[in-house]
Amino acid sequence: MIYLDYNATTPTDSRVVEAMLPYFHDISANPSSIHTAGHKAREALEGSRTALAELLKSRNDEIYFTSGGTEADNTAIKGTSFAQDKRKKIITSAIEHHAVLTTCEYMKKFGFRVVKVPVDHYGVVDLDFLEQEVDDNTLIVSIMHANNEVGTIEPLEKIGEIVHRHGVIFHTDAVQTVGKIPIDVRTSGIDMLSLSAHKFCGPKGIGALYVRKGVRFDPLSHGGHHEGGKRAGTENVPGIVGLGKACEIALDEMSAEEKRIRKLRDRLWQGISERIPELKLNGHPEKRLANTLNVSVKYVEGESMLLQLDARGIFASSGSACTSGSLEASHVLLAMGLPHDMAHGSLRFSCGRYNTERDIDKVIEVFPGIVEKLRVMSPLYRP
Amino acid sequence: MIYLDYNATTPTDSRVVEAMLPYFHDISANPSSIHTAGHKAREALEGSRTALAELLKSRNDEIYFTSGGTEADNTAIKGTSFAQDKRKKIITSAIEHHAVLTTCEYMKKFGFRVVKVPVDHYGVVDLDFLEQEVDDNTLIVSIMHANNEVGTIEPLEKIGEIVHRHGVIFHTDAVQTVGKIPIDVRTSGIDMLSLSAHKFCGPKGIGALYVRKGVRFDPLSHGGHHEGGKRAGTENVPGIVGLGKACEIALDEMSAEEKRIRKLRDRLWQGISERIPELKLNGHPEKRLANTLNVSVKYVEGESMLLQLDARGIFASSGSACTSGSLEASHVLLAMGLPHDMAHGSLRFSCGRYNTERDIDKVIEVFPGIVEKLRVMSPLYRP
Amino acid sequence: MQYSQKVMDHFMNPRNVGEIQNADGVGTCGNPVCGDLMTFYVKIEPRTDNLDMARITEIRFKTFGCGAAIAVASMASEMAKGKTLSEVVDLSRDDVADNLDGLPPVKMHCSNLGVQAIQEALKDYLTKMGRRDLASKIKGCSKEEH
Amino acid sequence: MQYSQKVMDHFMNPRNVGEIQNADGVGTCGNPVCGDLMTFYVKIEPRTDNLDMARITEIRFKTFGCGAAIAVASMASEMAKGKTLSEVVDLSRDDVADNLDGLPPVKMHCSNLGVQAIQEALKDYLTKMGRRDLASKIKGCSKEEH
Ligand SMILES: Cc1ncc(COP(=O)(O)O)c(C=O)c1O
Ligand SMILES: Cc1ncc(COP(=O)(O)O)c(C=O)c1O
Repeated sequence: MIYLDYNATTPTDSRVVEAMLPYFHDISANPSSIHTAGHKAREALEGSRTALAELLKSRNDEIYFTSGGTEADNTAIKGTSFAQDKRKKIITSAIEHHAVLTTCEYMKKFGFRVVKVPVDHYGVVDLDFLEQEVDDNTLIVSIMHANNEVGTIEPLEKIGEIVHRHGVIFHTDAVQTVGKIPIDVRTSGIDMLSLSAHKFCGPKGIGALYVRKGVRFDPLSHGGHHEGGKRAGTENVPGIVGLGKACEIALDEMSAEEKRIRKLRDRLWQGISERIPELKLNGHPEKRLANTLNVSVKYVEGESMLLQLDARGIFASSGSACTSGSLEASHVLLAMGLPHDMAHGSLRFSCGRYNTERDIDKVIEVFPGIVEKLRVMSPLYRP
Repeated sequence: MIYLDYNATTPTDSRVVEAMLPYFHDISANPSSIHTAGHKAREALEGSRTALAELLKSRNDEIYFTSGGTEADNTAIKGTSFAQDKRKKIITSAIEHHAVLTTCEYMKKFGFRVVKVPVDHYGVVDLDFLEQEVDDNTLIVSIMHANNEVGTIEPLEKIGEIVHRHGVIFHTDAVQTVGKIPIDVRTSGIDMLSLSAHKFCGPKGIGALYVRKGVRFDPLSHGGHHEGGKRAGTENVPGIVGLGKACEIALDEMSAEEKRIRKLRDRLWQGISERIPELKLNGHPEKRLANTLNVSVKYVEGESMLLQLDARGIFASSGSACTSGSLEASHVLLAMGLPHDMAHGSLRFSCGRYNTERDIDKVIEVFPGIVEKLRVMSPLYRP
Repeated sequence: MQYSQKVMDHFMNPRNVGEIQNADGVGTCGNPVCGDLMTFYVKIEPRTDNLDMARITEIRFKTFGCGAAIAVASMASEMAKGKTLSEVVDLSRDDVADNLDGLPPVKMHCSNLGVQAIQEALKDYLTKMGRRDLASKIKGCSKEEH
Repeated sequence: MQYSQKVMDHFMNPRNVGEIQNADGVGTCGNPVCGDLMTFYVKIEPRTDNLDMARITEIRFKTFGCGAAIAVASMASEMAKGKTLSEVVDLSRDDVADNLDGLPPVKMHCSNLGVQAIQEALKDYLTKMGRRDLASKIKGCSKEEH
């Protein structure tokens, strides 16, 4: 089996699982309990907070653990919206993940206006448009760090500059970048940042929201006094320990891994683009996640390629995992100006920790035949 | 170490951990992915849904996985509130968990009125009061199945009857009962039910909300199309598998375990009440969770007893885990009419799967001396 | 997408793929905007006395589309082959889906597409035969679906 | 609650627990409603010339309260023992907390309680000595805290 769907989710690193195991049974008390067993759980929790703070270069008390990236995104947008009633405009981009887009849409119900910043052909947000839209009525600007479908990396510093000129909160969905590329919240102008452990070989069901000291937000879930009163619910200690371990590993290995994975990814692109005519690379040629290769294969639809690859034990994705179940072409590719048929004909290979050159070479060997077979079947194709 | 704090959280059963392990690495794809790896994860997910549905006697499509009991409670109350704008009254009880109470309080910000039904000395809700308060303006009645601090079990069927006479939604926080005592959502009149895996030897960070078919609610977190569009976020597959396994074990072992644990609990009460004068049992004498023993020890404060027990390797709780960190006496005990000093002098022993008679006998041996030592120190005590 | 064995078989080994050079009828339904496009080519054994009894002797298709679209086209082509015009017109999308042991709900529109594209080919044939009256009675592509 | 080693030592082995039968002064602060109550008993070596220089020769306490309350009472009693009235009046809650290597923020009020209850005992002594004027200058229990 060749797994090339790391942007959808990653296997949990066995070192991470190892680190989690003691916290299921042996050290399994409630971190809020005042007895010694509770203290041990609390210590593990705070150890992970330190590891994550180190990765983001934040303070420990700026980290709130959540159940994943979606909850972090929802907390950022709904939490800041409900914590005030002056500013009624939310700005986001046209290529956000559904966790941001749908949440913004939902806020219309509460009287918020939502503006989506367009992107260019590479998926980079239009800074002039943003500049014109940010005003004193704007509460929050939510623009992702890197896009999950095409991997394009947005210019956070420049966005932060524009946003802060108007005292607006800058939130970034960094679910696809944390653990993959360096982030420094102190220098990047980010006020809030969402992340999810399962995107960098941590466990599923755990994530975090970074919130710069002083930024006000209502909790998404109310209840006990966990997480400084900002995220209620008995803490998922094994999950948090796993997230912490994933951060430690990322800190150690990120830069070497990034190089290794970029090589694999580029080898794949070279291999298939030499063998298959009329391929289009989607996303920014350079300012792009090192692991992401999104291509549009002319005359062929994405799902049929996925299924053919699947039959040969190769697992990729067409657009994002979420859009694969739907009929609509990826909103990201359409926003980047791709015609519908090219958007429908897109395929995402996303590499990661456990991929090898052999995996890549197998895809290079198999993929051209698949495309050929499907093109011959296509009424759009005239060889 | 003698752990008697099962109502705060439980160790994860090693059979549960065993069941989860393959889903960290080997079967670790995103259940939303359309490739074979995704299908396998999806199958595991749906298997757990079936196990939980069996435990609750619900349909599979009435189960929504959440990150725990708190998220389930928040989804039920906020979700139903935001899904409509006619009914503006929320009824709950005075002894709910903070996950319900604080959430109800929060809804005042959105124009909802909150009414708390009082309880009697045993912690049973006042049905006459409820009857008088439920009206055509009432949206939801949220009353817990069993109280976490004293274990008193509320009369769900009777509550359901009253509630449904007015077309009101009946939500119950069953976090302390699911997996411990039988529940049948078909016959109990429950419309929504919250549960949390870590309270019955499942993992932390996973829970569920049961929602009767036809009850409308907004998602708490928006995003992808997970969980029928009602709970966004990449599913915590290992957690869900763990929850499923915990349900299976509960189905098999619940009734025998309940008897065994009740014996332990009663042995503890007999042992300490024979040896220590002026103890008060808190909670209903019979209609009470089999594992819960809440006592008030006259003249002595709870935390100091906890610490003394802790020094001897015995882990209990004073009120709930959450209130232990605060200075206020338990709102549950006060609502039951206990004077403040008796509320401050309360201690909760909650037994569970890994307790033995030896554990209990050790507590019986050690506890009287602790009480005596602290009483001698107490200015309230005149022997 | 969880497809049945039957769907996967027809997807991996589609029957009757291709074109027919001198087809008696050609029909296309769908639209690349929606991600599905099907073209059917048919050869008809003429029956001058009763056109309804004319028979499809050969059928070929081309498809741009998802796994379901390809399987549907393949299955529909098999089902239509050798059938009379009146029999083919009676084929429903459910017949095709049933023969594939079902389709995921979001993919049901694909089975419609298969039936409709074949009908379009028949309309084309009838029109060429000068029987616009008969052709107009056949539904063909539906605009609402795509 | 994460207590320091020092706190735990004083909690597990509190110094000067008990009452003094013929105490020169008795002071109580706190309230069982809040979960904390402390009573201090003091014996004073009188100084007729300068009451400020009178010295606490013996001190005992009783406490209903949390771990911090017990440790604070114990520590405060040790700190006050052998000190003159003026020295004791200068003791602050931070002195007690510092000597315990700190207290969790939510428990800081306990250290106030210890100092204040001892002050109340001194007020009682001074009042009995007919020096209400001096007694009134000592703060004693604060109503806001409890
Ligand atoms: C960019 C981005 N944001 C948010 C999410 C949501 O994260 P999660 O599924 O952990 O809730 C994802 C992945 O699913 C993502 O790729
Ligand atoms: C009655 C009750 N409801 C809700 C909760 C919250 O559940 P969780 O901590 O899993 O969010 C708890 C326990 O913490 C509980 O005992």
